Amino acid sequence: MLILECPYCGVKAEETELASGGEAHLKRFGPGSDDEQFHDYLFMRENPKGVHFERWRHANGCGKWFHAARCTMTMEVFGTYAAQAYEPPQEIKDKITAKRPGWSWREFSDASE
Amino acid sequence: MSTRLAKQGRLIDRSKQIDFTFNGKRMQGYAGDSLASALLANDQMMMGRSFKYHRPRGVVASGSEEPNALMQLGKGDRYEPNQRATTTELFSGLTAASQNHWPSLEFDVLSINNKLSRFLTAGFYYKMFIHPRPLWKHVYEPIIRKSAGLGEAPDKELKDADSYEHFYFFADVVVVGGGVAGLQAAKAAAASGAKVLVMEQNSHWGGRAPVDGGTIDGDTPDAWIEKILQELRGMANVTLRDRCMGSGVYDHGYVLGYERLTDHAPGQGGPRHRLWRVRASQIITATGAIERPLSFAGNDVPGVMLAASMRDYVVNWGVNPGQKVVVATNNDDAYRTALTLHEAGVEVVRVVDARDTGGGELMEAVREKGIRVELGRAIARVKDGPRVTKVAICAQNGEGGAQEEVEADAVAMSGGWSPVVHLWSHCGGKLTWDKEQAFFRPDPNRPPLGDNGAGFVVAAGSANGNLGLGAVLEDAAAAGSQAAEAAGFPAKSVAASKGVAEDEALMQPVWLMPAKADIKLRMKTWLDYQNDVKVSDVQLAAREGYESVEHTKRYTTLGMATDQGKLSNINGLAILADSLGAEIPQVGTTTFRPPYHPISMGAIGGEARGEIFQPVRKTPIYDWNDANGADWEPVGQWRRPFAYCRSGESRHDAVNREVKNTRENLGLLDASTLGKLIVKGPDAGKFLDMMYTNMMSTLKIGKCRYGLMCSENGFLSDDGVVARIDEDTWLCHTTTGGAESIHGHMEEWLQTEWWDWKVYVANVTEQYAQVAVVGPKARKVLEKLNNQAGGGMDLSKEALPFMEWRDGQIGGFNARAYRISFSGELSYEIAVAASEGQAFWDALMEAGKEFNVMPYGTETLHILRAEKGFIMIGDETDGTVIPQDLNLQWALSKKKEDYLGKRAHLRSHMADPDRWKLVGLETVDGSVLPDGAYAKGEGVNANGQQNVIGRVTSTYHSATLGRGIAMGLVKHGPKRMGEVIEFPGTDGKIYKAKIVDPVFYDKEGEKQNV
Amino acid sequence: MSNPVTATNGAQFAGMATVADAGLQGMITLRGDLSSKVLAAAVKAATGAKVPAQRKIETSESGAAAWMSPDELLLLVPYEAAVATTAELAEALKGEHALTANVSDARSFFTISGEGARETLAKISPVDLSPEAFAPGDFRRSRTAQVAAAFWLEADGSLRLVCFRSVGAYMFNLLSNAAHPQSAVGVYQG
Amino acid sequence: MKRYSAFAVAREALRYHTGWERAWRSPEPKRHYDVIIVGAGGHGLATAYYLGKNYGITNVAIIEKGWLGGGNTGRNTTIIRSNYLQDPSAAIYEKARSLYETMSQDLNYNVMFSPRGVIMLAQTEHEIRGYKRTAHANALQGVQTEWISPERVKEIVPIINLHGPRYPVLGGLWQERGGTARHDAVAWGYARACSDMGMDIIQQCEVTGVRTEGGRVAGVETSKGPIDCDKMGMIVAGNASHLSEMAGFRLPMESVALQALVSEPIKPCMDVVVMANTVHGYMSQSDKGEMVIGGGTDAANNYTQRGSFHHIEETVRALVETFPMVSRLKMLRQWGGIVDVTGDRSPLISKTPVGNCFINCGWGTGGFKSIPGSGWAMAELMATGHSPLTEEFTMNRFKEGKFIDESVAAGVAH
Repeated sequence: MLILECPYCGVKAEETELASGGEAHLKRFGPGSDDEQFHDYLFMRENPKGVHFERWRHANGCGKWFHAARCTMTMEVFGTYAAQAYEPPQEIKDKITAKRPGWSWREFSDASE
Repeated sequence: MSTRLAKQGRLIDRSKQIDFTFNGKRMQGYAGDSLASALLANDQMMMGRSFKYHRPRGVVASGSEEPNALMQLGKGDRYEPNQRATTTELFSGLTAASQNHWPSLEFDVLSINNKLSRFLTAGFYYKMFIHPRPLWKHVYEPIIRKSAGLGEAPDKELKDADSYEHFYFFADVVVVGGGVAGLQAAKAAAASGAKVLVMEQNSHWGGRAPVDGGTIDGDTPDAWIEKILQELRGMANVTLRDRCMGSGVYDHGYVLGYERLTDHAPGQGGPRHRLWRVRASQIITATGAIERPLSFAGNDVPGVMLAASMRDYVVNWGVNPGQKVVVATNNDDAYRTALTLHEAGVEVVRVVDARDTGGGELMEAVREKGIRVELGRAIARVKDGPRVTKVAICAQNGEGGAQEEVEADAVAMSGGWSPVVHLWSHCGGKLTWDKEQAFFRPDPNRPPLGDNGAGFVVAAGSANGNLGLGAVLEDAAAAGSQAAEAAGFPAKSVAASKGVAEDEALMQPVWLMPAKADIKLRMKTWLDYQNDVKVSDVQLAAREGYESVEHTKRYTTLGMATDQGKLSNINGLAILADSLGAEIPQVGTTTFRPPYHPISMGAIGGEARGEIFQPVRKTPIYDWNDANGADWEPVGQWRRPFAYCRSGESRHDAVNREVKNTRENLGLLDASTLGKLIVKGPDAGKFLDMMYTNMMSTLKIGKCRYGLMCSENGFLSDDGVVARIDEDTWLCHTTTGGAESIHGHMEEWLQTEWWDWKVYVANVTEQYAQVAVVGPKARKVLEKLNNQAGGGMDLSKEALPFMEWRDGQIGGFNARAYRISFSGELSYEIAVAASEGQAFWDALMEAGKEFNVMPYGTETLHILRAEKGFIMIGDETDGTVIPQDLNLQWALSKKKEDYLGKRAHLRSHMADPDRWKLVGLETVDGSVLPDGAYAKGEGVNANGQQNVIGRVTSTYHSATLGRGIAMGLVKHGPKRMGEVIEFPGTDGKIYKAKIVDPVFYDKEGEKQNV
Repeated sequence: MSNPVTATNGAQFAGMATVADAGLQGMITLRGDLSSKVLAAAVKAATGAKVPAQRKIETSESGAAAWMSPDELLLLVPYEAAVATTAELAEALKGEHALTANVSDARSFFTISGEGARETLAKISPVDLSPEAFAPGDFRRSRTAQVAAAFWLEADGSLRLVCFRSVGAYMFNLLSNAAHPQSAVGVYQG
Repeated sequence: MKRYSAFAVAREALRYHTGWERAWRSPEPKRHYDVIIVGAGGHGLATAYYLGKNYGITNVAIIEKGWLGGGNTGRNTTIIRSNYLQDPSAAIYEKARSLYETMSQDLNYNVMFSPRGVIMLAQTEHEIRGYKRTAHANALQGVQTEWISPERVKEIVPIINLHGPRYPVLGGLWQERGGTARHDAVAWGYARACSDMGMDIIQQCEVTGVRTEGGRVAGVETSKGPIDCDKMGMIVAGNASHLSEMAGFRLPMESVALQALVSEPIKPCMDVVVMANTVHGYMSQSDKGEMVIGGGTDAANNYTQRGSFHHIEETVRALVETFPMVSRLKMLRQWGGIVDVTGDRSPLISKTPVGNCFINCGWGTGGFKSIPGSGWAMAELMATGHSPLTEEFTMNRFKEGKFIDESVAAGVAH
């Protein structure tokens, strides 16, 4: 049973207060996109063994969506941040780099590489 | 025989005698007894039968690791099978019965399996009963299943008489185990100011230190324990809980505590078990160690016990398990048992020490008492029977020849100790093999990792592999400080109490006694008592290629019994390693899974039973509905009346009555469950244009529009009427149960995709009671209410036309009236404050009397809409249906560049002209089509399945039309009007139906537009 | 016009804590920019309270303002005044991007009082309710058994809890069950 | 291979069972195989078995990172049923179920298939409609199922409480020929038969890379060295994303935890499998007497084989409500597995962008019951390039919007 800090409430909320919302930082493709783009947007999910960025909602709480950077092998949480972002904040990326040198996830990676 | 001693028994109160029964026999014990100690005091050594061979079994341990002494406890609604006698506190009126035998414990027919044991080896059933095939199903399997299980199942109608609850608690440091290590660790952690919770599974504190002796800070362990408990109780930051087992460690510092509140006093009131759900920053496992049996032939005969457990029975409960005892060991600790027995007046026939060099000062002390100690010797076999009678002794380093036989009625055995590493391991803590002491211990470099990526479990004391009293206390103090520091409390150095006990010589691993025991002995040498797994079984598994430890476990069932291998795992691993010519750590362990010790399902479920099993959502009119014949239908968490059944009326008749009355007179529907969302802001129109497939931004203030929602994947997800309230405010109705999900859906898009759009959404569903006033007399009843109140809003056709809404007063109630219709009748949906909902309903019922008003339920709602060909989300849709399938193209805005689902509809399968489309269906004979029936096509597909060309989505008897009507999705349906297609029923009949227009009633819509 | 009623109609249960229907309470949802001065003034005018900090409730003689999320407050006003106050708020916030809604009738409202109040709630909510962690003026939205709720602690040590009206009966049964007279845990009392 | 029989057991008993031979060989890998199957779980072993049995392809290696049958094959709740709604699902699950009926004889290994019957309870009007629809569909698909009344449910399941205050039992969908089997034995039986055909099962051998040449797989790099092949099948459930990336393509799939638990063993009290989807729980009694219990999946990506305890709580309280006597049983053990879930929660059995590489994954919570059907179809696809059973389960369906959605009838598919 995970605990994640809601960046809006500042509470360490346990999993039963939260709803999991899948992969973070998806780019929406609507009319005008080709079949491949639309397919990838809807179905092609990152499924990494290790660093993952995902969405959660503080459903039984403030109701806000936020992002978490988490390791799927150890459940370590590198940090949480507001959902209104196109990419993880540098501070979070640095934290991950410190703990998982050489990490990469989609277009994001250890900048020191 | 086993008897109560005149002296000893630190846990019992001899002034309080307690009566109980075992297998119907009346017996006596004392307050403080466990059921096991009380049975032993009554010379009841045999306490059960094993699982497979039904061999007689006695108690072998004194704690939760006990595999044999399992009882059926209690009666009626407090009955429970498989309770360990060793962890059951004796109480007055306790009734216990032994398990897994017929007709009696002493004489058990299935002990024939014991005679057949040569055939019934590990995995025999995988190799047998294969031919002929029918015999497996009809003969063999029924026999195997009949003989399965341990205790009798509770009665099929049993309703648990007890209640259960949960409790959330937060601590900086949780200490699991209230032995001297746990107490010492708690003290060290608490000194730093950390908030500490200590859990102890027993009703007494201190663990086994008081039995094992030695001194702590110069005091007896008992005295020291009393003192430190007092200290801890005096600290505001420390919570001590006894009868509370740390049952599992989970991710991110989650610990479960299983508190048994009334098991020792059933029926005293209050919850029976409380499941503590604790979030800890750090967890200290001070869970002690468990003694290992020795593997010799006949090591399962009643009277063979773990040496330290035998000592427990003498010291803690003043019970003497036998008169003449043989002690067998590979380590020094068992000598303590010899000394304890001797002191209690029991004859120690022999100490058989497998080590050639023997032990240290404890051995000398034993010899000084005149007890015969034999080195390099082993037990060759214990004579089979319901009780130990004879023990054969031989050289350890041989095959079991040249035996000397001695008379004895009990055997104390010690194969060394294994730290209890379960809680360390539950969440991924790794182990390391300690070669010297021959056990797995926690590897401090590989602890389970918490949310911050750092270790969150610290092992302490013997659970950490420190067996000597002095080392235990030092390790525990260090663990306490370490945990507090890791939890963010700079450690105050707390000096460990000084423990002094006898020096012990090294143990010597002995995995088989004698070392080269022949196959006949190995086939009588038990590893797993409860599941009847023997040394020969593990060797067979290895020989057959089941080499992985998990294969061996599963093939032999080693460690899969209710003790989860607490006694058998290491011994079995060692035999497996030996068979494979590998080292034990290479073989590894099986996975440790929670719970440490079985916990009640009741406790896991907690308070959620009966009335509060799940929330029932109630509308403001719920109680009235309930009192007026509502036949309830669960819709999500809501309950809605399916129909209002009058006394003696069937559901079917009630529905027909409601349908007709609503069409002819006046019906009321409690529509409060429909979701109501306010969407407001400068970008609200733009936003709703994305949410709905049709255009909402152009809706005029005061008007309503029916809207469709699709998921991004193109499927219909919800529908409802949207009303424009003012320049930047809309009110969106959702389906019942849609309020929360659509609210969430809107927030998701606003927060995560279009966060710069200025839109706020609020869910006001429950602010209102909403009543649909439906039927030709709808306007009349509302106008009557207004007349009675001396005025109110103008509800005329002109002032409030179809698909518009107005605020005002109706019958003196502040109300919002929507002129919308889901029935094809003249209809108003009126929203009033929920707190006034019942009063408004009452007023309508009263005023409606002269118009023959009747409430109607969801089934009538369904039929009325089906007669009109309106679709229903959840009936015509099922998550695979797109608007085009339902001929709803008109609701897909072509003007909008984008809306959720638009892109999805362009994919090839969604644009496929062969998709099944909505039509009406009329049976040729007027009967009702079966729900969910499929229309048969020509031939079969490549997998031999009948081809199908459509299916029924809704089907009803229409009281209005006096016949069956249905809607369905049919391949090329709209182009096949008038065709008759066939629906095979599951009743063997073929239903023939004609494809028709889905609007069955009032095709021109004259009735709603009056 | 009738007398409005609550979902649990004045129900009460006395066990290790006393659970009671707290009656009709005016409640207004306000969504907007919580840092806005206009909004602060409107809140003050409506409730007499200032805009609360994160996870706090500010109370005054006549009302209170509680922090629901970074862009939402729950305002407490007398029940009778809720409709008018909602309208006044809307008027005062006209130039702002804000939403006000009267939700007085959409809620059930309870008090949990007595020595066992904290423990009663701690049986059903995954929130640290120890005195060190939860003090008067603290406000928390969370889960209570299987439904959402918001609660806070009054200066007298009693708890106030708000949930949806439809689950008012469930909540009352749940709290009463948790307050069973023989179920004191003994960690936050005695 | 020495055949197993009661006679053989008796003969061996006389010599204290010292004469049994290994159930499967444990060879070192050869340099080249016609076919490499990655993953020695039930699906991988079954695929290999039918490649040999149906197509005579026996130069096959089955490569396993851990021990055979050690993934989801050995940690599921062993339910076998085929009462699915959609045609493609019903076809492959029914194929599997029918193969289970004769599996013990086919493999000469008693997998203890127990066709005791499976009931799916209907507890809402919506569920009634869903199951009646399934019953109609099944009748046309050649799957024997039946809609039964609450009274009949009670007859079949005496410990059930029909009149729960929240969700009374309104009937059920009954598949008399569904049931359970001994999960480990399925893997072991296939392994023994594969080994007997000369196939190499290589355990403790991790694939560390996939070598491709000209858009085709040439071989794999493993912890035991490089191995070449003409064709490759990836059948590794939750690890499929990881492996497919080595071959250079991606999968529409995520891996999440699914948990289960057992009670302590009690004497027989429930003779069938019961699934209650409204309250999210299902239960059967094993041949050992344990009540085997499962529920829904966790939501977040996870490779730890541990789930969140609140799912266990939800499942247990649902079962206590449905079977009140369960309240006084005890949970003996809980565990988790990693299940692979696709966009429509139906499997992928498909060709891939890499010509001679085939994928079989995404079984989610339905893996065990499908093992023989999945192996049969995958073998056909790999051997001939075409299988009617797999036709609808392609990777392309997500692009076309042609989903196979089983949640239509029942909230969850187990």
